[in-house]
Amino acid sequence: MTHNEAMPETPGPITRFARMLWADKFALAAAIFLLVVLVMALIGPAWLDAAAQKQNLRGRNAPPFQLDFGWLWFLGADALGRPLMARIIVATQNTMMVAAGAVVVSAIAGSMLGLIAGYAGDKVSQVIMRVADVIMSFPSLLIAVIVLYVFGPSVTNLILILSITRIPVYLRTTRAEVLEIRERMFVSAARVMGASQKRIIFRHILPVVLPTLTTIATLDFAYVMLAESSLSFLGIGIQPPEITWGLMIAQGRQYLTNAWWLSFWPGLAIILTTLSLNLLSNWLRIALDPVQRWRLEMRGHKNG
Amino acid sequence: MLTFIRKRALASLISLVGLVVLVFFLSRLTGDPAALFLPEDATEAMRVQFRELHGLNDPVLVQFGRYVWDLFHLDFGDSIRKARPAIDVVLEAFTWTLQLAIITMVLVTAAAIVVGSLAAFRAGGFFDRIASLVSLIGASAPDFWIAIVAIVVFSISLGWVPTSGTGTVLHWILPIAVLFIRPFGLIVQVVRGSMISALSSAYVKTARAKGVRARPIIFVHALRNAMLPVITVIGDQAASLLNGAVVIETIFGFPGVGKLMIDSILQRDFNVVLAAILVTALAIFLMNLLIDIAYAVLDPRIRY
Amino acid sequence: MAEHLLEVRNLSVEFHTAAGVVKAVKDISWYLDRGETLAILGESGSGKSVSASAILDLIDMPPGRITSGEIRFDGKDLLKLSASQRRDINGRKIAMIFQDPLSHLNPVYPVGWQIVEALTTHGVDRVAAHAEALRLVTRVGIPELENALKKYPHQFSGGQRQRLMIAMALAMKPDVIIADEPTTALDVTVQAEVLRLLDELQQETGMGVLIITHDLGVVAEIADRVVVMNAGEIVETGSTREVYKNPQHPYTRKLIGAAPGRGEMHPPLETREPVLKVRDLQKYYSAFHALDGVSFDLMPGETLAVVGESGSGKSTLARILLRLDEPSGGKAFWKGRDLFTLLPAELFKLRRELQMVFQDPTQSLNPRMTVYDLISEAWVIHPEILPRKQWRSRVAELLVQVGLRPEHAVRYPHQFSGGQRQRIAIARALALEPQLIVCDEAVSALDVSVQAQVIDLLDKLRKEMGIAFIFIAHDLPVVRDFADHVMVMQKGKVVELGTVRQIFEAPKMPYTQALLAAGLDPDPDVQAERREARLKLARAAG
Amino acid sequence: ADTDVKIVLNEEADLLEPCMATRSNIGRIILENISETLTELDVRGGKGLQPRLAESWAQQPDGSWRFTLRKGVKFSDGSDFDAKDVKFSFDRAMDKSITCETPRYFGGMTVTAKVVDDQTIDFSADPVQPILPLLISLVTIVPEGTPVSFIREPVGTGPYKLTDWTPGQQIVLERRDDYWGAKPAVTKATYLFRSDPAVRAAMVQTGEADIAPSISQLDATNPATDFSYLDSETVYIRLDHSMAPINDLRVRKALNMAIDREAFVGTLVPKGTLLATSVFPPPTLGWNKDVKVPAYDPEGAKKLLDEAKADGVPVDTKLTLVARTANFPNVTEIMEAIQQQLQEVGFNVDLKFYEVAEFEKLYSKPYPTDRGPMLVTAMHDNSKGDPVFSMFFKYASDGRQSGISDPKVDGLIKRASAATGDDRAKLWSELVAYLHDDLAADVLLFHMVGYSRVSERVDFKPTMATNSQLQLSEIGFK
Ligand SMILES: Nc1ncnc2c1ncn2[C@@H]1O[C@H](COP(=O)(O)OP(=O)(O)OP(=O)(O)O)[C@@H](O)[C@H]1O
Ligand SMILES: Nc1ncnc2c1ncn2[C@@H]1O[C@H](COP(=O)(O)OP(=O)(O)OP(=O)(O)O)[C@@H](O)[C@H]1O
Ligand SMILES: [Mg+2]
Ligand SMILES: [Mg+2]
Repeated sequence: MTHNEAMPETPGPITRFARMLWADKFALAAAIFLLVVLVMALIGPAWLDAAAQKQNLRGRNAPPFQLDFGWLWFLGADALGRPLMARIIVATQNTMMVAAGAVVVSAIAGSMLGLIAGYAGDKVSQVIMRVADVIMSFPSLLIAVIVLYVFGPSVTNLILILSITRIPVYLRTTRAEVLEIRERMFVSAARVMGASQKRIIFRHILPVVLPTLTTIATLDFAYVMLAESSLSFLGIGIQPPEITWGLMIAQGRQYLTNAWWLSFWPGLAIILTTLSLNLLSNWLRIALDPVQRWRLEMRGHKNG
Repeated sequence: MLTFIRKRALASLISLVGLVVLVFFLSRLTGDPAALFLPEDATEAMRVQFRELHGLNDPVLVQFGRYVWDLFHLDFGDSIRKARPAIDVVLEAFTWTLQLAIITMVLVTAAAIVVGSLAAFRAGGFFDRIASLVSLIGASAPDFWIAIVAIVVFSISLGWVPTSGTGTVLHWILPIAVLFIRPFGLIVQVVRGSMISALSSAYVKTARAKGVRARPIIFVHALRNAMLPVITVIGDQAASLLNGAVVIETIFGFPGVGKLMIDSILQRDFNVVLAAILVTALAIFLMNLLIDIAYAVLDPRIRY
Repeated sequence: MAEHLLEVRNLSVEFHTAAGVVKAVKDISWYLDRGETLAILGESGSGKSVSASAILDLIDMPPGRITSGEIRFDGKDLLKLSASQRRDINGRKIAMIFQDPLSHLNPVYPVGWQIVEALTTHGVDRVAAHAEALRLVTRVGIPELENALKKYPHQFSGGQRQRLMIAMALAMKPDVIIADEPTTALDVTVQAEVLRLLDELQQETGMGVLIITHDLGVVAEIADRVVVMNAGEIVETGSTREVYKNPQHPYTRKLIGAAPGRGEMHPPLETREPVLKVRDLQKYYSAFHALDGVSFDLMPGETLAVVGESGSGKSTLARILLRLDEPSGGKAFWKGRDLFTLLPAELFKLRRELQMVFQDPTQSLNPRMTVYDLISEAWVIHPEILPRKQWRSRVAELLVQVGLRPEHAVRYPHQFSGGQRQRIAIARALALEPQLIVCDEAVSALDVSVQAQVIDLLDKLRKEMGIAFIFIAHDLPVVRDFADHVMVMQKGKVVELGTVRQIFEAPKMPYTQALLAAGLDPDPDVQAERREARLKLARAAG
Repeated sequence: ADTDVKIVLNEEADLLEPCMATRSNIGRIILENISETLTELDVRGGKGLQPRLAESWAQQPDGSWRFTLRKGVKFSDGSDFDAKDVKFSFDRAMDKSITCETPRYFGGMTVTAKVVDDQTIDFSADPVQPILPLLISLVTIVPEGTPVSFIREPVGTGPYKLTDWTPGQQIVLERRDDYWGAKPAVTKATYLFRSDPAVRAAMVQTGEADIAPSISQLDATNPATDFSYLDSETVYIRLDHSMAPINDLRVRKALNMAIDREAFVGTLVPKGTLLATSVFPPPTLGWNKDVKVPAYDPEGAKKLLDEAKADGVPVDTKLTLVARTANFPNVTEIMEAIQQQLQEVGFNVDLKFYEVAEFEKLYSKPYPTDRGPMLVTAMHDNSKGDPVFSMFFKYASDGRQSGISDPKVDGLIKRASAATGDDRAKLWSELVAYLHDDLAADVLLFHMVGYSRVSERVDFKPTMATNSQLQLSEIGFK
């Protein structure tokens, strides 16, 4: 006999997730915002670079909320009279490249090493953890200076430096969770079935750790965006006239009490991006957890 | 447990040695202290003389040998800039940093756990939304914003606390308040996430069936199960405080190890850099050891 | 009309899932009086646990929803009380023994602490609570008392956990105790003790007992009245005797007809080369000997039932044979190869041949995988078993074979009842088409009709494909029907090993005899007689 | 007490070593407060070199200088001050086993001190030094017997003595009762250290400090407390004449004409900033008022470039505009603006920021061999009153930071250094004009302006010297 008909067809994952996203309006707004950011990152420099670089000393520190010069000046102008709106949009690309690069690299490297350290034997784990200790106590500025001198300045190196310093969090978090999860019965069950270590790690353990990692990663995004500018003064990575949000904030720092908008808008951009990422990751945590998923599935259906 | 600690201490010692070797050799790749210590128009003779005086003309291996030899006699060398034992300089600063880190982390931990747990208890509720929003904005805002705005509001306008410096209890309030914000935001999120899963476990049902009140259910039953990632992240944040809170130290004139480390790195005052790294590394290693012990204490299923 | 102690009126509960609304409980009504024992019998997944949870306000709402009904206790409708009022009732007035003790005990606190908490929550002071906790664990028969209170749940055997759960529920001497399958993991001797304990407390305090069980023997032993549920509805109620002797509903009839222990015992097998040889297996937990020299042989197609005292090392044996725990000593040979020295690659091949159904089904299913993923994982790992095209139909087929429905494939473990999860675990083990399945209390949570179906299935597989079983169970009638050989264990040692017939008809060792004597008969009359006899004996002794 | 002051500085002194007092973070605390010098340059009244521990000095016929010392001067440790201390102090400062800053001012000469009697000392220099008394104003006097290694507790003849140094927190000086000179008004000075300019300004506002030198222009919003002053720093772009296309005069002129210096003043650099025509600021000897700032003339610049191009000068070569991060306020914006202005007339300019150490490699000789044509933006400080402290380093063929090699320049420097009086001033002026007008040796930008905030209870007017010293005796109370 065939049971094919009897097994219900579930809607494809895309429609399911779309529905769940629709159910959480905060997450939806976050997703839309991030989409906009992504588009800006892709087309921003090509579109507005000229406007963002055009200096106009007479319009320096022009206050926001005026449309006299055009919409690009709506957020005000910086110390060289360049429109902040255009600059923020143009800076999106560099900012995202560095931040996403650093966060993704550190999160992946960190969690992989953490999984290994948590699951592998005592020796391997000991080595990995002690190396993490060393990284944790190595001041990032020193790493930066060393990399600068040994390899020279470049955006890749900037990403490298930023990610090295963040590896230990992911590593330690992952390992701690693995230590507990590997004792759970369903992991034993998978082992009995002959699941390879790889499968156990990625299919059974990682999904449980992942939400915590994304939570940390989203906040690291903000951290990296801000930290990046503090390295640019060493001459590493993004340098004026190239811009990032972090650099804009750093440049606006001295104007904080006189022309707050210089650092406020890029700061707001960072906050909103972080907030969106976090809302989205919180949403994802629920969407990926079958025990919690009803929170999203319910809302779409009836006013529960 | 004792064998674990013994093994761990040995491994940490090895990584400490590794750290010294690494920092010693790598830092020497980063340029000549003479150029930075001497005025820009110093004569060549002065430069040669300076290098001679500080043993910088010897082969690096000889320098290293000398350093290690001195280290065995608990001599960390002298600070080039300050002409006093590097370890004194570092310990002075580190005492401040340590106090600041401990006070801040204690406050952060207590507050973040309470707020995060309550947010998780009614996930998606009003308190959750507000708590998440506020903590996330705080955590992703540039720290100098918060610091400067705090000074403008609380010192200049209201006159409640001094702008900066050390001395009285009042002096500590602003730095701690500003330092509090980022770790708080991060830990709230991690607690929240971890608690959401813990609160939906079967043992929480058991507790409810026993008639246990909401507070012990959250803070006794669920929290301990949710603590593994939380203490890991607390450890990470504590480590970054132990490495020094540069912005806070700069703005509030707080004589901690962060600014000392940065200045020493930028001025290539290697002995101070090394001593500072050794001291903070020791503290961080110790903390990580405590955290690893805490894992096993918190969760009896974890074995080493 | 006098108020009943506890009364459920027209209760309906439904759950929201991705695939639609599941109506778990449909318009059920029953009552329980002081000093009375009411048994809820019924098909696995028929809503027994859910209705019990509703009484204690344990259903997560949402996704669950109580769509109608009242739960009256002490003259009040519980559903209308505030959360804090219900908390005061929970544990003190109404207590619950959960079906799945491992996940219901907090893994990070010592069990003693958890029992003490049940008391201190309701105002007992700490010292008194500790003394009481000690008394309670003594009464449920946990060994190594003082020490036991300091141990953590994972350091106990399945049956011991269940007894701890019982101790915890009894702590406040509640007016109503809801026992959800309280004896599934207990061997008959301990089961008898636990039932006696319930009985005694009932005499003492006049509490009402609501017992959810599928074991007709247990029902016959202690229940005054019976409610039979099927598919979320009550199909029959009546006094125990009435229902047993004169069942009205076809489902009830089927249930009673399916009671195990009446079939033919297996004839002795012809001797063949054993596939598994176990020699002098040892396992120590520090000074404690969980296994103390266990040896036996297992032939292909043979079912070796392992029965014995709770905590005697049965699960430990299973875990070691599957290389989930390392043995402290001894050897085991699978088809002549030493199991404990295999290299990882060889072990991987072997994994296919040896499977296990775990004692705690909830914990052994990854909560993030659907039933389909759980079952088909076997083929992801061992792709040679089945081409991908056939996975869906094979999953559906397996689900039907274990008494579930194909539409369950898209659900997640937490959306199932205890017995349903156990069946998922069985289906998963079968998916690998292994040559040996270690079933650790694999059918203990199933109602007799489903149990019979599953046992038939296993028996068929045994015959057709020569699968060998190590069948850990405490349910002697099931063992009698299914096993070829029986191994009786006590305190980590094998006390007796023989064919079913030898063990059941001519037990040699006193422990085995005691075990058989403690067995319960589904017939309430028979059980009443035995009880009478026991009482007389006790009176004569006292 | 009412006569105490608190001074908040931007960085803590690493040392309080008298022989390092020319370093601003040390000098501002100890120079003329704890450690005095024989002579002292008056910047406040423009009276030139004044006596301090020396009562008078005169050049001997052999070219050496004789100083007559003040009597009855005591060090704060109670010992008497005499010529032996002076000799000791000088020798100590020049000693090889201690890396003082002093030798840098005595480069290219050998100076020996000879004690004549307790109150008289001779300094002879080879070659003869016309400005030796000025150089001597940079030598601080310590008592004989002070260890020849860096010290942290200076003993001096000044009106104040060090009473407390809590590293990282504060340094306290208290007035001496046995000081030889007039009693200053301030009895006790507490130095605090904050690196953030906004915080320094705020501290004076809240009364946590009385004087905050070097606050940011942006924070200087209160005319009652905030003073601006020319601060002796000069910003300029050093050109590397050995590289094409910069070796072409037209190109250098074009560079100069392309920058709209006026536009910066009052925007990116504060009002009051002077446009520079030399690397040293106006009150310095030899400052040439006839040299005029090049007019902003982008069209002219373009034309010059076209001409040069027509002659085969590779004007399209990529020029690297180098700057040091955080070198002076608004450095990023200023450099970006300059880059744009240069690009507008057709230069191909890349902007690069470097950290100190890296920058130092490009700024000082030996220059990296693989460098391209570089425009190095730097800031130079000369508050010493004489161009000699600048010209050799910046322009002589073997000057350490020189971008040019011109025999006429070398000759002028040599002659001016040896000359005295009006002669000296004339020669310097000539050199300035030659460098600026004929060679277009570099792109001179600004003489910078600094801001200080001074509490209203204190009577103190910051000057050009405030960058390197802060004499407590100049502070009064209102
Ligand atoms: N969270 C949930 N979501 C969806 N369905 C659920 C959920 N919880 C329980 N169910 C369904 O409700 C029905 C009743 O479950 P319940 O646990 O009461 O069964 P039971 O009678 O106790 O069975 P057993 O004897 O196997 O324990 C089952 O069919 C189960 O699939
Ligand atoms: N991790 C552990 N640490 C200490 N003791 C343990 C541990 N695991 C099991 N034990 C002990 O080993 C004994 C055997 O446990 P096991 O689970 O094998 O019993 P069992 O025969 O399966 O009992 P049941 O029928 O109750 O499931 C028990 O007394 C238990 O307390
Ligand atoms: Mg159930
Ligand atoms: Mg067991």
